[in-house]
Formats: sequence, C-alpha cells, structure tokens
Amino acid sequence: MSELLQFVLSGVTVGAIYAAVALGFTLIYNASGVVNFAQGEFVVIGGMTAAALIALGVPVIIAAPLAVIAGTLVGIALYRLAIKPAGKAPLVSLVIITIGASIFLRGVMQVVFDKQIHRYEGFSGDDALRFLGATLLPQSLWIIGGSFVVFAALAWFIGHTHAGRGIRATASNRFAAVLVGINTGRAMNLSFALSAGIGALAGVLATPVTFTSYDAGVLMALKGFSATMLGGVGSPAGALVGGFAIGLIEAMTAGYISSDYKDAAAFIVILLVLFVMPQGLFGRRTTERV
Amino acid sequence: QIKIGASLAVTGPASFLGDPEAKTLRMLVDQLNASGGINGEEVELVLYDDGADPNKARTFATRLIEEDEVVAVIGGSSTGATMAMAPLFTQAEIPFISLAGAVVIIDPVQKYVFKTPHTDKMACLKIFEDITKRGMSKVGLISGTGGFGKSMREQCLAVAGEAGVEIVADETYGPGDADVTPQLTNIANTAGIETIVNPGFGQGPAVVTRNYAQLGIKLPFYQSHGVASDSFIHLAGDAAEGVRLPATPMLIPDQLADSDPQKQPVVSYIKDYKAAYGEAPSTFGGYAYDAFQMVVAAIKAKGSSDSNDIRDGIEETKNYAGVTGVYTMSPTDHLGLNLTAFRMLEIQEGGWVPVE
Amino acid sequence: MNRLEIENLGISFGGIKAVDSVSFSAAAGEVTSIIGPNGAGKTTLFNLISGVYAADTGHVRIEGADVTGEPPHRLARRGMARTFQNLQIFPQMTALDNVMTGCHLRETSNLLADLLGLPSSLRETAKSRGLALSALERVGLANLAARPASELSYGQLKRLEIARALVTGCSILLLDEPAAGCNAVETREVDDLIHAIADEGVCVVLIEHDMRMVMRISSHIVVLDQGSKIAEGKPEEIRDNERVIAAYLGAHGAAEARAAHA
Amino acid sequence: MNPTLKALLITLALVVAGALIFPSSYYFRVGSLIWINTISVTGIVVLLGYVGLVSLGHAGFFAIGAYAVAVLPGYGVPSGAALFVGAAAAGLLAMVIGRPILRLSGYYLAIATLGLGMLIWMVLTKESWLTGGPDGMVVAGFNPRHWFALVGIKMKSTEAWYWLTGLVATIGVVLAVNLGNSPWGRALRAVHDSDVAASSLGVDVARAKVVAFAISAVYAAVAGSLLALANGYITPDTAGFMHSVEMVTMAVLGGATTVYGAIVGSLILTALPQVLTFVAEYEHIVLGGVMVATMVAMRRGLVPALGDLAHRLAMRGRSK
Amino acid sequence: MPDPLLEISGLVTSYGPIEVLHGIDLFVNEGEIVTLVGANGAGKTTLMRCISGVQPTKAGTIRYAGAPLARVPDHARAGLGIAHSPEGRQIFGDLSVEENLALGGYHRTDDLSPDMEDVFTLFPILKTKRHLAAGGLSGGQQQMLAIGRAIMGRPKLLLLDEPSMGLAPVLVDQILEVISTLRKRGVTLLVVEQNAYAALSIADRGYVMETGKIALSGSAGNLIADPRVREAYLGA
Ligand SMILES: Nc1ncnc2c1ncn2[C@@H]1O[C@H](COP(=O)(O)OP(=O)(O)OP(=O)(O)O)[C@@H](O)[C@H]1O
Ligand SMILES: Nc1ncnc2c1ncn2[C@@H]1O[C@H](COP(=O)(O)OP(=O)(O)OP(=O)(O)O)[C@@H](O)[C@H]1O
Ligand SMILES: [Mg+2]
Ligand SMILES: [Mg+2]
Repeated sequence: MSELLQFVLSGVTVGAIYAAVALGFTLIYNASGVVNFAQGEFVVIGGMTAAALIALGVPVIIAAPLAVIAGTLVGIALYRLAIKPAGKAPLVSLVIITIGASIFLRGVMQVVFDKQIHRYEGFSGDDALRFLGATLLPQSLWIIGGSFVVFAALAWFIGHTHAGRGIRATASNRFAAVLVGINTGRAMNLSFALSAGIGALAGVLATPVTFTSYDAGVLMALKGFSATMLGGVGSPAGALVGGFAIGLIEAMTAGYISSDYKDAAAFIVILLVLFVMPQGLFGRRTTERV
Repeated sequence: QIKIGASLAVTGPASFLGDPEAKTLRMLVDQLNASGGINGEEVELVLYDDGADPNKARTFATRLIEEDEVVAVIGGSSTGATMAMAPLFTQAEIPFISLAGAVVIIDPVQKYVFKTPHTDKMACLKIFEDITKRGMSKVGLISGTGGFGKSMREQCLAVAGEAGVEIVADETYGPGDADVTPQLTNIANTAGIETIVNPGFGQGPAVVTRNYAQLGIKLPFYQSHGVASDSFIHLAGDAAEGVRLPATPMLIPDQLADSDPQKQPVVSYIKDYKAAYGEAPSTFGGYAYDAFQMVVAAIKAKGSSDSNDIRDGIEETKNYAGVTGVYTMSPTDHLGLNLTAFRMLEIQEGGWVPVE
Repeated sequence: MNRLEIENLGISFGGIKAVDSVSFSAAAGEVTSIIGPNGAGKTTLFNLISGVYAADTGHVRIEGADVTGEPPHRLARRGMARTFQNLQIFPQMTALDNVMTGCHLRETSNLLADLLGLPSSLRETAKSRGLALSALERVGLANLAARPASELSYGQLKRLEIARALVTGCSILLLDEPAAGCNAVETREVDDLIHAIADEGVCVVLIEHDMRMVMRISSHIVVLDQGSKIAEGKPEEIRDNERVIAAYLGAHGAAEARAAHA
Repeated sequence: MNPTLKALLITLALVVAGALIFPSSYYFRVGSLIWINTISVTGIVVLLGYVGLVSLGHAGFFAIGAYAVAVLPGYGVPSGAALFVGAAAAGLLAMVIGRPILRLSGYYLAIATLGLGMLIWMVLTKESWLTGGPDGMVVAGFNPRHWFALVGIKMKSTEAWYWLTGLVATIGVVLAVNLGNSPWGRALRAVHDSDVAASSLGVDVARAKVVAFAISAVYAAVAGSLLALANGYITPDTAGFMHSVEMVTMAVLGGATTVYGAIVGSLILTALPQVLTFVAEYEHIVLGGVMVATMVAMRRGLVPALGDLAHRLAMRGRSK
Repeated sequence: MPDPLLEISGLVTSYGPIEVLHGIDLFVNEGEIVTLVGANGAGKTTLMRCISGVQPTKAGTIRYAGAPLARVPDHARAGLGIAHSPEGRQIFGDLSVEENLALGGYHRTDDLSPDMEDVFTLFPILKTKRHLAAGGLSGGQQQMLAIGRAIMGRPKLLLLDEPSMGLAPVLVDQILEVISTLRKRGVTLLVVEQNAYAALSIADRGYVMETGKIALSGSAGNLIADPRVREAYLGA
C-alpha cells in the first residue's frame, strides 16, 4: 500500500514538472501554430539564472522572480529577433528557427553560466514529508501547486480575456485577425513572453528536484512535448493531464514492471492514445469543410 | 614544434568529463611551454570537441592525422568516441591514450591504444571487496542507463560471483530522471538486501542519493568513481553522508601520507588548476593529466617526437606516479593500473575520508 | 438504369440531421441539379455521395452497384469526380500540375518505373500533360498553366477545379457551385462547358444558386430544405412550386428562374 | 533539360568537383559524410517536401540500416547483403507501422514517429547482447578501396568512401527527382496540399503516405549502413532524437521542397561545424545563429529562395 | 461636392515580381454605394486588400477621411472604421459563431450585444448556430458570418468582396437590402460583385476593372446602359 502511494507521489512529482513544461508550449502554439523547440531552454534559463543568483547570495524570493523575468525577456527577444523577421515563413521553417534558437541559447548559456550541474535548496527546505509510509519532498508541493496555478491562469487568460481572444483569433486565421483589427504582432509577442515566462517558472520550481545544466533543455523539451501531444496540443487542460499522465505512467512502470522500459511505456501509451484519439486527449478536432 | 591532438566531449551529454579534461590539457600545455617546452621544443595542442559523438570523433581523428599531423592523441572522453577513432590511429601508427572507462578499449590490447582511467570492472571489484570486508553479500544495483552506468552494471553482474557477492535487485534509471523513488522502494523491499550500489555519472547519482535519504533507507550505500568529485557532495547535500565510493587520491590531497608517491602530483595539479580556473579539478581532469604527462615523459625519454617512438615510450612507462594512480604499462597491459590505485572513500561531514 | 442512384441517404452532426433520408437518381448525359437554401445539406449530400463522409443511413449506387461506404479514391475509380465549394486546389503546384494530377487514374506506370524514370513513366507524363493543357484551354486558363496555383484569383481557381475534374475522364461529375464568383458572362461560359460535358454522356450533378444557370441547363432538379427533399421535377415545375419559392427562390430567384426560360 | 539528366549532371559534377579540390583525406572524409547525409535527407525531402509529413523518428530507420551491417555479418551475412537486408527491414517496418501512424497529421505524426524512433533507440540501448548497448559496437571491416582496386584504380580508403557515398547519393538524388516528376510524384504532392482533393481524383491517400514513408525509410537505412561501414563503429546515438531533428533541419534549411535542398542542407550543416572548430566555445552560438539567420532570410530554405531570386532577376531583366 | 471618404490615386501593387494593379484611380464619397465589377483575375480583390492594408502598395496613395493611409498599419485600419468582408470568407473556423462575431468588434470597447442581435435578426440561422464552431457551417452560412462580422465593427467604410457569393437567391435580395439599409445608417460601401446587374441597380456609381486598370467608370445607371458593360459583364 505504502509502496503504491510512493509510486503515485513519485509520478505526481515528475508529472507536475512535465505539466509545467507542457503548459509553456500552449500559448506560443495557440498564437502561431508553432511548437517551440526552444521551450526547454526557457526552463533552463529559469533554473540557471535562479541558481546563479542564489549562489551569489540573493534570497530565493528575489532570485525566483528575477529568473522568470530573465526567461520572459529572452522569449520576447526570440520573437523580435527570429520569429517576427521571418514573417510569413512556412510553419516548418518557423519550427526550425526555434530549433536554431535552442542551439543558440544553449551556446549562450554555456558561455554565460558554465557546464556544471546546478541545484539550490528547496523553497521549504529539503526534509521529506512522510505519511502513510510514503515520502514527498516539500518542493514537490511547490511544483504541483505551481502547475495548477499556471494552468488556471492560462485557462482564464486564453478563454476569458480580450488579449487571450486576440491570441486565439490570431492562431485561427491570421489574415482575418488583422482585418478585424487585432495586432497580431503584439499577440504573438505576448504569447512568446508568457510562454517563456511559464517555462522559466517551471525551471525555477523544478531545479531543486531535477537539477539543471546548460544542456538540460533538450530532455525537458522532449518530455514536455510528449505531455503536450498526449493531452492535445494547445489545450491547457491537456498539458496538465498529459504531464501528470506521463509522470504516473513512468513511475508505475518503474515500480511494477521494469525501470528499464519506463520511457518506452510512456511512448507506447502515447501511440495507443493517438491511434484512438488522433488529436490527443483534449485536443480540439478542427472542423474543416470541403 | 610538437603537435599533440585531442578530441574530447567538451560539450554535450558527457561534457562534465570532457570539459575538465580539456581545461587540464590546455593548462598543462601552457605550463610546459612556459617552462621551455620539451627539450626546447614548443608543444602545440590541437583540441576538438566531439560532443561524445563517435561520428564526429572519427572525423576529427582523420583531421588530426591528415590535417594537423599530430604525433600523439589524447581523448575520446566516451567509449563510443574512443572506439570509433582507435582503428584510424592504429592504421596511422599514432599513439592514442583514451580517457574513457570501458574495458573493451584495452582488452584485447591494441598496439597503439592506451587508456588512463580505471576500468569499470576494477571499480566493481573494489566496491565488492569493501562490501565483503564488511561482512555483507546481498547487493542491490541501481544503475544509470547511459554508457558508463550500463557498462559498469554489466561488469558488476559479471564479476559478482567471483567477488563473493550476490546481486539480488537490479534497477535502472534514465540520465535525466528527476525521481527514482519507485526503483529504490523496490530495492529496499527486496528480501535480504544488505547494501546498494549505484553505478552512474552526471546528475543521476545525486538524484538517487537524495531519494535514498528521502525514503529513509538505512542500508550502506555505494557510489562509483563516476561521481568522484566535490560537486557530487554539493548536489547530493546532506544525503551524501555515509556514502562510500572508490576514487582516486585526488579527492583527499591533504590526507595523503607524505610518503605517498601520488601526493606531490595530486597537490600540485589541484593547486595549478585552481589557480587557472578558480575551481577544483575533478577526477576526470586527472585522467587527462596522467595521459598528457605520460606522453611528455615518453617524448623526453626517447628524445624523439616520432609517433612510433612515443608509442614505445608510453608502453615502457614504469611506476609513473600520476594523480589517478601509479602506472606501469607493458605490451600486455595498456592501462597499467591495479586495484590499489583506487582508494575507498566515505563522505563524512561534507568531506572525503579514506576508509582504512 | 440510372447511372447514379441515391437512396435514403442521411447523416447527422451532433444530433442535427444535415441530410435526412434523401433519394434521387441521375442519368447519364443529363444535368441533375440540387438546389436549396443555405445549410439545406447540399454540400453534405455531395460529401456523402463522394465518400468524404460515411453515411449514417442509405445507399449510393453507381450503375446499379452498391458503392455505399467506399472511400473517395475507390469511387474515383468507378468514374466519379467532383469539385468543391470550399476550394481544394493544390496551391504549391502549378496550374498545369494541378490538372495533371487529375490524370492520376489514367496513368498506368508503376512506382518502380517512376523512380527509375523509365520511358513508360515519361510517356505517361507526356500524355497527361497534353490532356491537361487541352483541359486548361477549355476552361480558359491556358495562359496561366505554368503559374503556381497559389497565384490565381478565386474565379480562376474555380475553373481550375473544373479542368482538373474534367481530365479524370469521369462518367459522373459532381459540381458544387461552379459558377460562384463568375459574372454573368463567365457563368455563361461555364454553362456551355457543362452542357458540352453532359452531351458527351457524363452524368452531371450540379449544386448552384444561380437560378438562370440551373433552369437553363438542368434536365431534372432536386430541392432540399433542412436536410430533406421537398420537391423534385423538371425546371418548369420547380420554378413555379410555391414551397420552393417560399423556402428558397424568393422574389429575386423566381424572377431569375423565369428569366432563364424567357 | 530533362530533369533526370539535370539531376545526374549536377550531382555528379558536385561529386567530381569535390574530389578535384579536396587536398587531403580529411576533406574526403567530410565529403563522404555530406553525401551520406544527402542520402538520408533526400528521403526526408520525399516525405516532408513531397507529401508534407514530418517525421522525427527517421534516425530509427537510419539506425536499422547501421545496425544491420554491424550485427548481421556476425551471423555470416556479408556486409553488402546486410545493407540490403537493413534497407528492406526499414522499408518493411515503415510499411507496417505506417498504416496506423500515418493517419495522424502534423505534430501528432511528429510525436508518433518520435516515439517510434525512441523505441528503436531504446531497444538498441538496452539489448546490449546484440548491439553492444550504449557504448556501441564495432562494425566489421568493409573497404570500398578494394572494389576500386579491382578495376585498377588505387586510392586511399577515405577517398574510396567518398566516391562510393557520392555515387550512391547521386543515384538517390536522381531517383528522387524522377519520382518528383512522375505520376506518383504528382500524387504525393497532391496529398501534401489537399488529401480530400487527392483522394477525389483517385489517389489512395493512405497508400501514398505509406509508400513515401517507406521510401524515405529506405533512404535513411541505406545512409545508416554506409555510415556504419565507413566509421567501423556504431552507437545507438545514430537512432537518437537529435539525429532525427538534424535530418529534418538539413532538409528545411536547404529547402525541403526540392531534392537539391537536401544536398545544400547536408553540405552546410555537415561542413559548418568543421569550419566552426576555430571558434570552439562559441560554436553553438554561431551554428544556432546561422540557422536562424538563414531561415529568416530564406524562408522556404536556401535552394528555393535562391531560385526565387534568380527568377526575380530574370523577370527584371526581361521587363527592361 | 463632398470630400471623398476614400480616394485612391495611381495605386500600383504587385505579388512578388508580378505587377497586378497598374495605377488605379478611384474615389468613394461619404454615404455612397460604389460597386466594382470586372472579370476573373482583373484585380478587384487585390484592390480591396490594398485598402484594408493586407496587401502592400508599391506606388500611389490611398487617402481615407482626408488622411493618407500609407503609414497606418493593417491592423489599425479596423479601428479607423474600415471593415472588410473578404473573398473566401476567412472566418475563424475553430471558434464559435458568436466568438467570430465578437471578434468583428474587437477594436470596440462598448457593448457589442445590440449589434450582435442586429446580425442575428439579419441572419437568423446564425443565431441557431451561435455556439457551434464556425468551420462546420455551410458555405452560404459562412458568407453570412463574414458579412455579419464586418458589420459588427460598426464601420464607416465597409468593403464587401462578392457578398452574394454562395447565397441562396432569397438571401441575395436580402443582402442587397442590407446594403441599402447600411447606407441609410451612414455607412459608405465599396462592393465587388459579380452579380453586376443587381449590384449596379442599388449603387450610386460604379467602376469597371480590366487587367489591373480602371476601364470605365460612371454613375450606376450609365454603366448599366453602356453596351460595352452589358456585353462583357451583364451578358445581355
Ligand atoms: N462537419 C460538419 N460539422 C458540423 N456541422 C456540419 C458539418 N457538415 C455540415 N454541417 C451542417 O449541416 C448543414 C448542411 O450544410 P451544407 O454545407 O451541406 O449546406 P449547403 O446546402 O451546401 O449550404 P450552402 O448553400 O450554404 O453551401 C449545415 O447546417 C451545417 O452546419
Ligand atoms: N497571391 C498571389 N500571387 C500572385 N499573383 C496573384 C495572387 N493573387 C492574385 N494574383 C493575380 O493577380 C491578379 C488579380 O487577382 P485578384 O484576386 O485581385 O482578381 P479578382 O478580380 O478578384 O478576380 P476574381 O473575380 O476571380 O476573384 C490575377 O491575375 C491573379 O492571377
Ligand atoms: Mg454548400
Ligand atoms: Mg476576387
């Protein structure tokens, strides 16, 4: 029993990290249709900046917001310098630009920071919480809480704000969005800024558990992308559910079947789900008439 | 001018190996040239970053041979890169000292291929020796799925019998995993288990160690030489207390007896590295240190920078006290280390203490 | 036997019956028109007939053979071709290549021959090119043959689709508002073209809101409203049908319809 | 000019030009990597450029080719035959897995293929009894030099590899160009733009996608075999996610809609890291920067962009 | 004579290297209905796109309400009172009908609901489908939505590109009525219409475009009577 609970707690901890990363994909995708392969780098920028500041003696409560701001600024720069100038480039080209940007950002981080692995203390210490024979790090609660807060904020923003509507319209039909007076450039800029900020926040929250290093972004992006697609791209609820689902699948497989093939299990589940639901769990089926 | 080549994983997944290795080589070359080079000849280091990619490594090997015309090569931070390059150096008759762990590099012996790090097999033997000494025999393995962890796991499984231990649990984790409590829970729940061994490198072992503490497991816990650096203690924090691992003397410079032949090189390497880079060197940098010194020694001894002479010189290395161990090469042994090169250390109060 | 027979065809979307048990048949060499208000289910009916949607109820027969549920490419093999209300062109290809694609089923070379560039493959391509060029000529787009389709105007694309359907050598041609976006003179050209196609023995099924055109060229008209067939008959009958006038034609339509025959 | 002939001449001219200007084996080595990449990226062009399907799992097929020539000779299959077995296996796997997977589109297809590639990678990593595990395995020697020697041409092995890979790449390019201009090619490109319209014209869309997927898998496998043989050593990284991404990147950078884009993309992304060794620390910054700048300036990739430019100049010339 | 609300002179534009408008001169007075006819590919749509700013101009000027539009970015033109119901409808397919309409008033800050009710009375079918994804609508319904969306912007100048396309005959009448009603409310309209006879019959003036140039212009009545127009566009 305590064994199962431990597996669940492990899955939830890891899943919350995946969910937080996946949530970061949502806005950029919603505005532009681009799945941003530099999203993992935003996570790392958050973690590395926070780690560097904390190592300098800056208190967490200041370092964390600064790190999120740093990520946001990089997101804006990415949009201004790489996406916007590309204008009406085809989608694959934009995706490749984000891949180029991720290589670039990795290079920058390796020079600005270093190639070491970093970590800082959990926000509420590193002493495990125990109950019913299972354990959980207090930082896990931060991550889980963080992902839910981001989810709620995102769902509200996309669904119920003027700017959020503008972003959705931009994604749905950029040409028509311009005609009705939406500044699509600003909508895109906003979505890059917020996505990057969410990514950096994920990094700030997760680093005490996952650690971070200049090249940790690839794996983060991979896991986050998997979670995003399982949930259905563009849907905040999907990102949340997808993240937790993958975390739990991995933990359960590692616990009950074989740790060797836990990543395989996650991919097999994704494939099976997509065979049945080609748009992921929460993805919207686009109605296109002929 | 003597050209020495290197192809290391300066970036990429194995950069924590290649980065200190590259820094060490650069530092040594600068030092050497500042003190007049070898027999008055300046040494030039041609260093490439292969990112642990065997394909890139192979290309750089060709480049080192053809374009740069180096006389000796150090590198291959990873086994894959090493194995992809080795045949080319053999063919070009250029001595090649690998800095990667696996046994296959020197077993069977190839004429031009050497290596400086202990093999993973030796690490297993050293750990098992300590385990049996403490009267235990039932071991749980939790290993990383990367090349290092996987290869060491296989060696440990292979030598367990002869070392007198029994592997009763065998779990793995991926290189980026953030939580391994399910695996550790399963190991801890294995009947009769007495101790846990964690072969792996990078951040994985630190995560494992933290989870280990989180779950409150009380069994003796062993890490491998893959984490023999201060950053492990830093990352694992208090959880690292009591962890044992086989390591080189580099971690305990102050605790070495003055009579220890390795004391002098260890102390001076650490001092120089700190002066050059403002951080402590790692065990892995030490592998490069020894490789470079042996090349230099060979050139000096032979009074020639001809590749074949250097090769002969390296093979004739006797009792070279390096920072990793004391090497004695021979035509049948291109590593030249034995188990005594490993010291069993335990982490106590955030520092390394030899277990004797 | 009629070339195309539709029996009790129906489908619903989210509980709403978009097409509700519609039956009719269309003969070779004639133009059968389907008219009805916006959202009556005309396009959906086409999508059912051509296999784009799977029908909930009913049957489609071609020359008496039940083809219900067959995918579009199979139906194409049976001689069905269509155009789309929401244009489905291949924007990245040239106008010529768009039409050449319509020759797909005529082309007999196999994959290996295509990969190796064997003469058989080259011959097929040359043949298709010839056919496509004459079809472009026929719809008046020959001068734009080499232009990417993305550079054509709406009306030009509409005709491109017709040309593409033409070269398939179909025996059943479904046209969804072919004259939309054409002015009266251009409509007349399309009109003549459809006439000519029907005269070649093709069974043409037409959806169109231009009453002059419909009344002029249809042999037979089916009227849909809210998914159901509300009337069927010859143009003169439909033109004067009160129910049709109320639901669909209105004053303007009725006038146009009459004008067509005047 | 006949497109087949044009492709043949252009590619062969590039192969020969390389051989004429290369001063050392090292250049030949990089040259052969460019040709090997050209082969696999040509496969991506067939899939992505012709049919519009994004695969992030082609490294898996590449690795199947690579491991076929690594593993099979141990069971008595000669390297040459192993290459064909690898290609056939990759093509077959693509056909089998393609049916269900290719119903997906866009990013969903990307993640599904990514999953497929990862599963292959995992098998190669875990089953070390067969594959040597993460550290990889030695590939039994095979040297095209001997072939050339048979016909009386003596050359170094790197040079022999260059010619062999260059010739295979030429064949690959010509076949892909043929395909592009053929009935099948038009059907594939039709599926790219509108699968509803394509199927209404009689194109079996599912089959067309599977065929393109299988063709591109075979290209990847052949490239994988050649790389394994040329390197004499192979690790599961060849099946890695990053390698798949790299292939797609090469295709898009060069211009995924044309086979010549495959050549240019491979050339740039293979040669650039070699050129950039002198900036060492800043290699990634420069590499990433160049990628971004290229895509921003040439949105559809290098070759189409240059084609547009040429077209524009020609138009301007005519209007004057 | 009142100042024109829209005044275009010497307008040139091209797609890439291909010039498609070769110097267009055209004006629309405040409160007028002006209609534009021309064969397929004449450049009508392109001209409309230039006015709403989504197609860049190469030469010439477009003045709106007395000021040049050149420096006004495309998205800001809706705020100036220019609404465009584009060719091909361009609805937001994955958003609901209601959201589509609301987006038509994106730049407005006042209450949209009266206008939305207005649109619903105009096109009752849209009301019954208000919560459905617009992509599922029939072609004609989408056309109504596109027009409705443009009206939601409370424009001063309304650009309609083939508004009657795909509409059932009853609705064609209705659209023409709507156009007249809007004009009474003070909206100025520029309408591209293939149904030239109907369009000209409610318009004040008209222009005839041929291959990127204005070939003819004049009062609607004169154009209808012009034999060249009758032959080439009215088919009579
Ligand atoms: N895929 C779909 N999803 C939801 N509703 C649909 C779908 N396809 C059709 N409908 C609905 O079915 C009805 C019939 O649509 P259809 O397009 O067949 O009309 P139509 O007769 O062609 O109209 P029009 O003359 O405007 O083109 C419409 O109310 C439409 O909303
Ligand atoms: N995106 C484009 N790229 C290149 N050329 C284009 C593009 N769009 C239109 N054209 C060309 O510009 C010319 C004018 O096109 P436009 O769409 O303005 O015509 P139109 O008068 O609206 O025709 P229609 O009645 O068919 O809608 C046409 O010759 C067309 O081929
Ligand atoms: Mg319709
Ligand atoms: Mg138009």
